[in-house]
Order: sequence, then structure tokens, then C-alpha cells
Amino acid sequence: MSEPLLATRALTKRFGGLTANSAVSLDLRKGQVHALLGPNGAGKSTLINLLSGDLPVSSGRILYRDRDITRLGPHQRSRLGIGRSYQKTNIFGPFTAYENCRLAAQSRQPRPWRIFSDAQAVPAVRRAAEAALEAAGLAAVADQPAASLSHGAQRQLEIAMVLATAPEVLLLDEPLAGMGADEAHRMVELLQKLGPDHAMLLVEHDMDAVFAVADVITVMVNGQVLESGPPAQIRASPAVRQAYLGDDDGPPGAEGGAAARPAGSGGRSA
Amino acid sequence: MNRKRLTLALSLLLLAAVPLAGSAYYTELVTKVMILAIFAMSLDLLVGYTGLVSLGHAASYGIGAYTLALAAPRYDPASLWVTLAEAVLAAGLASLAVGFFVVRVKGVYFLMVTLAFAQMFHFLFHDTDLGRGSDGISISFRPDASVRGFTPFDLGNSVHAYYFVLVVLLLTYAFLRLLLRSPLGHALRGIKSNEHRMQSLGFPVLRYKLASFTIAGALGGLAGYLSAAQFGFVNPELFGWHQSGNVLLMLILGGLGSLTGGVAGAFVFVAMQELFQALTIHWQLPFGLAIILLVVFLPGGLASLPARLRPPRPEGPFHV
Amino acid sequence: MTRPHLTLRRILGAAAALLLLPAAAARADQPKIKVGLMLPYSGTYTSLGVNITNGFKLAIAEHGGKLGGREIEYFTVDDESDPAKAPDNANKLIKRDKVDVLVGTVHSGVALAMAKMAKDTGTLLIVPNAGAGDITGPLCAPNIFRTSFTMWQSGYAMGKEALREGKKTAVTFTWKYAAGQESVDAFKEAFEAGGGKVLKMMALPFPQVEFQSYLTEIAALKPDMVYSFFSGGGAVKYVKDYAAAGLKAHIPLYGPGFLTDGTLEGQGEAAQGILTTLHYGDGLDNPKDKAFRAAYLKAYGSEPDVFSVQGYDSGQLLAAGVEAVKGDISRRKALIAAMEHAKLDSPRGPLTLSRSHNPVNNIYLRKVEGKENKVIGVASPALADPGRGCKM
Amino acid sequence: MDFYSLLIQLLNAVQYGLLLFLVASGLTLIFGIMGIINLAHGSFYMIGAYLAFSLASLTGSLLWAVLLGTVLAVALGLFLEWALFSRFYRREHLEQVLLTYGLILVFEELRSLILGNDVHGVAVPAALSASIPLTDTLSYPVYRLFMSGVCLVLAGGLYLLIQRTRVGMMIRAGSSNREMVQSLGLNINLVYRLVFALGVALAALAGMIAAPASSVYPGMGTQVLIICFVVVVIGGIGSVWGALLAALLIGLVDTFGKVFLPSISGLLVYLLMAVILLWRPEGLVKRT
Repeated sequence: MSEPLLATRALTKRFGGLTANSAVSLDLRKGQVHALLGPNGAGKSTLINLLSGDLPVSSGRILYRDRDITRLGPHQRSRLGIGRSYQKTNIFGPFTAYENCRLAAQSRQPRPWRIFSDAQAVPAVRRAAEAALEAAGLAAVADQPAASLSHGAQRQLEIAMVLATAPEVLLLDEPLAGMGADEAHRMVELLQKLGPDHAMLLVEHDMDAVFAVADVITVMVNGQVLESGPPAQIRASPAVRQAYLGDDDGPPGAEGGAAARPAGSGGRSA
Repeated sequence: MNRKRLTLALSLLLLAAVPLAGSAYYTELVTKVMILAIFAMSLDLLVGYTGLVSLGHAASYGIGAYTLALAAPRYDPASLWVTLAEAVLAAGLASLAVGFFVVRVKGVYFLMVTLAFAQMFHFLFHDTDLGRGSDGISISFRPDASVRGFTPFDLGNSVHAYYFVLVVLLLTYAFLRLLLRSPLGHALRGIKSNEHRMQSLGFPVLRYKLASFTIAGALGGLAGYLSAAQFGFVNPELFGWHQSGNVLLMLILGGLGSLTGGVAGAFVFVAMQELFQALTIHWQLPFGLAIILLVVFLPGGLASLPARLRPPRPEGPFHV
Repeated sequence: MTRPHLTLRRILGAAAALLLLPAAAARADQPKIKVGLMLPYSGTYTSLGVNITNGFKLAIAEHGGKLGGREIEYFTVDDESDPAKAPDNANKLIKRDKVDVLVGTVHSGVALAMAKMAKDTGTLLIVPNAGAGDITGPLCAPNIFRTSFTMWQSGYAMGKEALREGKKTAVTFTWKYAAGQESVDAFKEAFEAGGGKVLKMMALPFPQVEFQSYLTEIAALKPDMVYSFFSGGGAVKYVKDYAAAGLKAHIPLYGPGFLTDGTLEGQGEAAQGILTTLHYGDGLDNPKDKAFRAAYLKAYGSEPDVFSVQGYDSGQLLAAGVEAVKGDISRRKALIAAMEHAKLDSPRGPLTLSRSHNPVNNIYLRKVEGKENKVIGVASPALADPGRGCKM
Repeated sequence: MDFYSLLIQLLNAVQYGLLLFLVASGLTLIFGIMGIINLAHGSFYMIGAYLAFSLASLTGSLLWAVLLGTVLAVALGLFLEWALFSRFYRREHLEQVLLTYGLILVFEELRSLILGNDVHGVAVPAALSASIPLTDTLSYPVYRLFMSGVCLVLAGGLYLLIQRTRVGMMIRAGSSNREMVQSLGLNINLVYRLVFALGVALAALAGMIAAPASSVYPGMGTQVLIICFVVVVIGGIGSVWGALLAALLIGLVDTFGKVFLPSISGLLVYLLMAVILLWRPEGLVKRT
């Protein structure tokens, strides 16, 4: 098995008296899609925020290629190759879809301080932006303002922007949230395509999607890791059924499909 | 685009023709307005393009002005080119230092902190021996434009000074246009639109904001320098918060984030001021009321007026 | 985003608004003499501006409203005592209204800016109040005159007086601006030259009036006396706070006349007995003063003060010059020479001008009695400002 | 410096700090609850001082002036909230800045029109005009002790309001969240209006009790506003207790700065702010 790209060691996050993440340790490896499951409030988004640097850590460590990056700021982690998307669409509304991706690609441009050069005239950046749009299936709407795109397209743009920064690690927070069936299907395809070249952490409520793409699944409850392993192990785990699903109607992701989504999770929360 | 070029060219022609009217008073008045326009454009970089609402931009203006006052020899004219560079440098460096503190805070906090720092500079020149107190310093001679014995123009001549300021205005505009076209300019707009996302995309946002703050400050210093050169006099009120408030007002009057808006705003502002002053010595009363009415009923500034009067377009950009 | 085609309309509109502004109010056909009065008509110094204007116009009226056969046309600008607006305001009078004579002002910072403009443009300037030394120091010019005082004069005279009263140590306290600084420096100059010692020179930023922590320090230093320059509302509060802090009985307070001029109504009991020095005062026993007071009261229905006197003398000085050239003010040299050598019969006593165009007159010692600054003697007769830095 | 001078300077510092707190608490309350940035807050201080001046000369009693003035200030606050500020809760800060900037100009010019631009003294009530002698030259004016006392009483009242009432719960939560307020069973519009009026009244009250000690003069409002901003920045935005801490700190730095470092005393407060910004960018007291 390859060395982990990104790893956490006993990562803990407290908000006042509330412990959102408690001693979470997990490894993300290249070529592996690592899905994070758990009911709302289990601390999944918090964990992503800790990994991306959006939130400061209370205790524990984050390692990137064995280097301690616990204290690095979000932009520094991004430059190392850790890209993230947001659960709530977080794009540049007034700009075109292309400019959203171009800006993302620009962040990797050497010599950003050349203030008399034309931002639009850097071939490498343009290519990266176009490739990201193409990969996310947005080439047709490249020149539309991001705010005017459909919700699904905005979600795709969210991913395209991350791709434009050419990351090694992808932290994706509910990329399918609020998508229609067709859009969701395309997104799953995209995730499958990205899997082999990246280390991916995927937070998603859509069980079909998770079991379709995940190589490893970690289930979190109340900020703690309940169980971690290949999909088959998780599907079979009584503890997961007991604690997370709260019933024993059958394995999640089985023929029940979307109907078997955990109670109270809100499903694809819009 | 053609239409825009045409209007810019016509405006320019109009501006270039002002001294031909022959009134020294109006020539100097429009010179003053153009200096304010440079000042407003410099603030636009900060407010309109980076999204940092500063209520302390007068600090850079004052520093630019005081640099000339302190650098000028008492009994000889100072060199225009040397002191101009010094003023821009001083204002830029001071902004860099202040920026180091203020870019860490956001929103209203930023507004309050910039105001407080401007007040600090006010006190620095008001209270210490640096600036000769509330009376200010008079600059006995206008800066001298000569280079190695050749004198291209004389700032003591109000027509020469007018065209000099006009050229500086155009250069400032061109500089900012280029800057906004560059990767830095695009990044600043990104920060204004969504600072958080810029950060997670890997932009060192604080450094970019600091760059914007410093450049805006240096250009504000340029405007302050020109004003000191025009009037030959500086005092601590240059740092006053009215100065900061007024330039923000110009920007909002003319429309944020368009550079030319700052220029138009400076003209509208001075015209309003002159009109109200001609009406009553309590001119701030109608002026203040006008501002309140404007912001209550016309949130987008005067620039939004024609768009509001026009019937809404059928195909709005936002369809979901 | 702005719609591009707005730009022209906006700029045109703004430019049109500018050009519609009232141009020069009058294009006189008769050769009137244009006098620009740039004085505070709003703000803290409003009453000073009004009294100076009244005094000036009284002097002109005594010449039949004409000087050298030419009528006088007034242009007035409110300087708001705001130095930041001074260049603009002076510019309006000089460039737009093209005045022949500029008269102003009260605030030293504004007056310095005016002196600078006058020096640049050659416009005749008469300063009817501001006491900043620089105006008749480094900024002095043939066309710049002052009919009031320099801060140096009253401060220096008080330094001498304090020595005569046997004081050995002093603390000075003033606003941190040129007028205050110059006043206490002159006091120190005279006081220390005669063997006195200034223990500490304290200053607070103008126009703050929170004296409390400074008064505490004065009490701790225990000097023989305190020399302070404050004026107007600040002086009212200072004198009262000084008494309230319990200092008045132990450490006598001295100052230039502004400390108690026009302020006694507000200062009341706290001011009684304070000694000050100034070029004017109550109970001056001379006929000119009596005549002036009567005429002023008749014309304006109020008692004149030192500012009215200064305005009046500004009018007298201008009259002396213009009459000498019979109204032909283009004869600059003769006009200026006549003003330089004028011997004015001022309500304050005889008044001549020094080489740097600053008044030479008696500095009186005054004592607060009731609501009056009673003249009790002459602290320094015919005292002239040294005019340091003036090269003319 | 001997013991008694030190004591007096300490009293001066605390008195100045408490007064600042009174003004700044209103600013921070209005911002914390309604999200309104109010540049005109200093004008309310100025208005209070001028109310004390004109009402004291009308009624002949400072007490009556303060009582009447407080009623008028509350009325002004209610009116302004109703007529202007209530329209601005959801508008951008930039527009709030513009609105309140316009208000400053209007207030200052109205003051100039109605009452002129002179500096006026306000008489200290006879009962409080004495000074307490400490040494032969040192004494402390009773009125200044009284001022500190009033400020302490008001701070105590604010404490009770914040700790013991439902409105206070909202203030502690520092919430501008409408749903939460409504879930507490409060009428949001009424609460906003009352809190705004309270903020105005606190600033005006500070101006009124300061008037006899500081005189009333044009521009007194803007001076106090900028220092209040520093108080809020140092104390932590929206935090009333942070404001108290910061105001007292500023009182100390300012007063002792004047004694020990007179040439840069005006700068010290701002340098203090710069240090705090480096050390704790969110201010001394972080709202949770």
C-alpha cells in the first residue's frame, strides 16, 4: 500500500464546551477515494475545515507527506496541493465560469507580482482553466456569469475550480448536494475519473454515490470515528447499523438505494 | 466600446480646454478637482476593487503633502521630481506599515482601525515637533520642474500646473487600468468578491490586500503632494476624518469600481460644495441632508440613476 | 458596474454645474477699491470676526466711506478659522474677486496661509489679529502689515513683570500651537534672562480643554507662579478649573490679556485679581479711546473690545496709505512707504510700525476687577517685536 | 511623583475611562445587536452636552437638565431608529457609513445654527462644586468623583440589564439573528428601537454629565467618536465588558501618558491599539 499523502493524528476540535472532532486519525492515499459518512453533526464538515485550514485545530496533528502542517494557513495548504470544495456553493458570483477557473489556476502562476502583464494572456493558466471546465462538463457555459448558472452547474463549477489548482488531495464536501438525478450521475462519473490520480476525501450523504466510488469508508458519530474500512466491511458492520442507521433494515446502499438514507440526515440537503 | 472611447475622448478634450477659458480662478479650481479625482481613484482601488472600506485614506494624502513641506528647503524651491518621488515613497511606506496591522481585520473593524490610524498620523503631525502643530507649515516656493538646467514648465503658472496635473491624472488612470488588467488586479477583484474562497484557492490574501493598501496609499500620497504643491501650505487637517469621509463620498457619488466614477464624483462633490456654499454659510446642512436623502432613496449612488430611470431589461443576467 | 456612456454625461453635468456658479460678483466700472475681508463669521471666533469688521468699517466711515476719493467695495469670506480651507478661501478673494487689499484674520494658522498667498501674489495684506511671529518674521514682505500684536510682545512684557514681583520659579501651560508656544517662549526668554527659572513647559493639543491632569502636575511642582496662554471658551474653563483645583490661592496665575479678555462673564469669581499683559485694556485714560468707544457704541450698539480696536486701526492704516497716494493704489512704493511710516492715533495710545511692519505700542499691565480688565500700569512702554527672521 | 499626585492622576484616569465606557457601550451595543455602524454616535455625545448647556440655562438646574435631556435623547433615538436606521439593518456597511456621515454634518450644522459655535461652560451644581483638599496645593473636585459615581451606577444598571433580562440574553448572545430573537418571544422591531434609543441615551447622558467638567464645544463629538472606535477595537467588537476594560486601559494610558511622555501623549492610545491588533486582532474580549 502506498504512503499516505495526508494524514491526521488524534485530531481534536472543541468549540467552547462542545467537542466536534475527538481524536480523529485517518490516512488519505493517492488513488484512493476515502468517503466520510455519519449523521448531521457527526463532525464531517468540521474535519474537512480542519484539514483545509479553515478552522484552527484544538489538539492533534495534520501531516502532509510526513510534514507537520497543523499550523499552516489555508492558502499555504492549498499551495501544497490540498484542494477543497464547499458544501455551500462558494464561488465568484459576478465573474464568468471561465474567470472563476482562470482565477483558481492563476493561484499557481509563478511571478504573480508582474503588475503590467495581462492576466488573460498567460497560456498555462488559460489551458488549466479550460481543462478544468472541460473536465467538469462546463465548457458550454464558460462565458456565463457564475451566479446565473443552474444550481447543478454551480456545484460542478465548485469542483472545476478545485481542479484548476491541480491538487493532489481533494477534500470534497457534499459535491452532490441538491443535484438532480442526471447531474448527480455526471458528478459520480467525474469523481470516478478523478479517483485514480488523487487522494480524495469525500463527504456525501448520497449512499449510492458513496458506495459507487469509495475505496475506503469511515463512519463518524459524535465527532469520533466509529469504524473505518472497505465498503463491504462497513456494509456488514453491526456497529454501524446500530449507531448510525438506528435500524437493521438491511445494508445501506443495497437495493433500497436512496430510500435507505439515514433518518434525520436530510438526505441531499439543499 | 467605441462609445466608451468616444466619451472618454470628449471628456478629455473638455478637460484640456478648461484653461483656454482664461479664468485663473476656474483653472485652479478644476486643478483642485483633478487632484481630488486622483485621490478618489486611489481609494477606488481599495474600496471598489479590493472591497476594503477605508475611512482613513486621508492619512496617505496628508503624508504626501507633509513630505513636500518637510523636504522643501525654506529659502529655495525643491526639486519637483525628487520630492514627488519622496512623497509617493513615504506615503507608500507608511501605508505598508499601517497595512501590516489593518489588513488583518475585516469589515467594520477595518473601517474603524483605518480611521484610528489616520487620527494617529493627525496627532503625529499635530502634537509632535515634526509638523509644527495645528498651524501647519507653509511651503515658501513651488517645486521646481527643471532637470539639469532645463525647465519644461513652471508650476507657479496656473495653466502649466493645470496641464501637469491633468497629465498626472491620465497617467494615474492608465497605471490603474494596467494594474487591474494584471493578475494582481484580477486577484484583488476576486478578494472583493469572495475573500474566503481566494484563500482556499491558495492566494495569500493578506499579502494581496497589503499590496492594494500600499499602492492605494502611494497614489493617495501623490494626490496629497500635488495639493501641497498647488496651495503651498499643509496642516494636520489634511489627515482629518472629514478628508477621508469626503473622498469616500466622492467615490460613492460617482460609482464604485469604475475609476472614471471617482473622477466624476470629484467634480460632482466640488460642484455640490460650491453650490451649497454659495447658498448659505451653513452649507453643511443641505449638504448633509442631500447625502442622507441620496443614501435612503438612491443606494447605488448617482451613477445608478439613469439605470433606474430606464425600464428594466427583459433578459436579466440572473435566471435560474 | 458603471455603464460606460454615463461617463460623459456625468462629467459634462458636473462641469456645467461648476461653470454656472456665480462668477466674480461684480465687474466694477468705477474704480472702487476692492477690500477683501477674510475673517471668521462662523465658529469659535465669530464675535472676533464681527468686531474686527465693525472696527474696520468704522474707521472707513470716519473718512466719509471713501479713501483718496475712491469708494470702497467689500468682499467677505468666512474663513471658518480652518487652516485647511485657508488657501482656497484666500484664492477666491485674490484670484476670483481680484481684491486690492486683503484684511484678515484671527486664527494664526489661517493668517500664515494668507501671508504666504500675499507674498506670492503681491496682494496688500493687513492682519488685524493673528499674533504668529512668522507673519512679520520669515514671511515678512513689503506688502504685509499687522495692526494687532505678536504673541512675543505680551509674553515678554509679562516675563519682566514677573521678575519685578519677585517670582523665582514658574511653570508655563498653553495650547500646543504657534500662538501659545510663542507666548510662553517669550515669557521664558524674559523671565530666565532676569534670573527666573521655568520648571516645566506644558502644552495640550488645541483645542482640548481637559486640564485636570495638568493641574494636578502643577500642584505637584509647586512653582511660584504659572504663566498660561488660553483664549475664548478654553480660557473660561481653564481659569475656573484652576480655581476649582485649589491652586489659585497658592500659586498665582498670570497670562497674556487673552486669558481674561471677553471671558470675564463666564469666569466670574475665579478670575478676580489675575494679572495680564496686553496692548489694550479698560480704563485707559486717553481722549481717543473715549471718542472711539462712544462712536462704536453709537454705530453698533455694543461696547468695543480689543478686537474692535485692531479692526479700527487696520482701517486707519489703510486710510493713511491710500490717502497719501490720493487713491492711486497703483503707486505701490509710495503707498507702502506711507503705511510703513504712519503714526496712528489709536485708542490703545500712539501706534507706529516696526521695520518688519509690526505694531510698536505700550504693553499694559491689567488686573481683573469685577467684569473689567483694569489697566494698572505700563508693563513695557513702546515695545517692539524683534521681527526675527525677517529679511526686508 | 508623590502618593497624592499619583492618587489624583489615578482618579483622573478612572474617571476618563468610565466616561469613555459610557459612550462606547452605546456604540458597541448598537453594533453588536443591530449590526449598524454608527458614525453619528459621537454626535449624540455632543447633543447631550449641548442639551445640558441649554436646558441648564433654561431651568437653572443641572439635575432638571439631565432628566429632561435624557427624555429628549431617548425620543431622538426612537425617532431616528424609526425614520432612518430601521431601513438600514440589511443594507451594506458602506451605506450606513454614508447615512451617518450625512447625519453628523446635519447635527453639527444644526447645532451651529441654533446654539452657535462658541465654547460654553456649564456650571457645576452648587452642592457638588467643592473640592476635597488633599495637601496644601492638591485637591480633587467633588464633581469629578460624582461623575465617576454616576458612570459606575449606569454601568451597574447595564450589568443588570444584560445579565437579568431577556433583552440582555440577546445582547450576551451578541445576536443579530432575527429568528433567535423571535424564539425568545421578543418583538424584534421593538427591541431594536429600544436598544437604539438606549445607545443614544447613554452617549447623550455621558455628554450631559461631562459638560460641566469639559465644557461644550464644536467638534467634541468627533473627538470622542474616534476614541470610542479605539475602545471598541481594543475591547472586542460587540463586547460590553471588553469596552469597559478597554476604556479604563485607555484612561490610564492617556492620563499617565500626559504626565510621563507629554510630547507623544496623543499617539499613545493609538500605539496601544496597534499592539493589541498584533497581539489579539479580535480585541481583548472575544465574543463567544
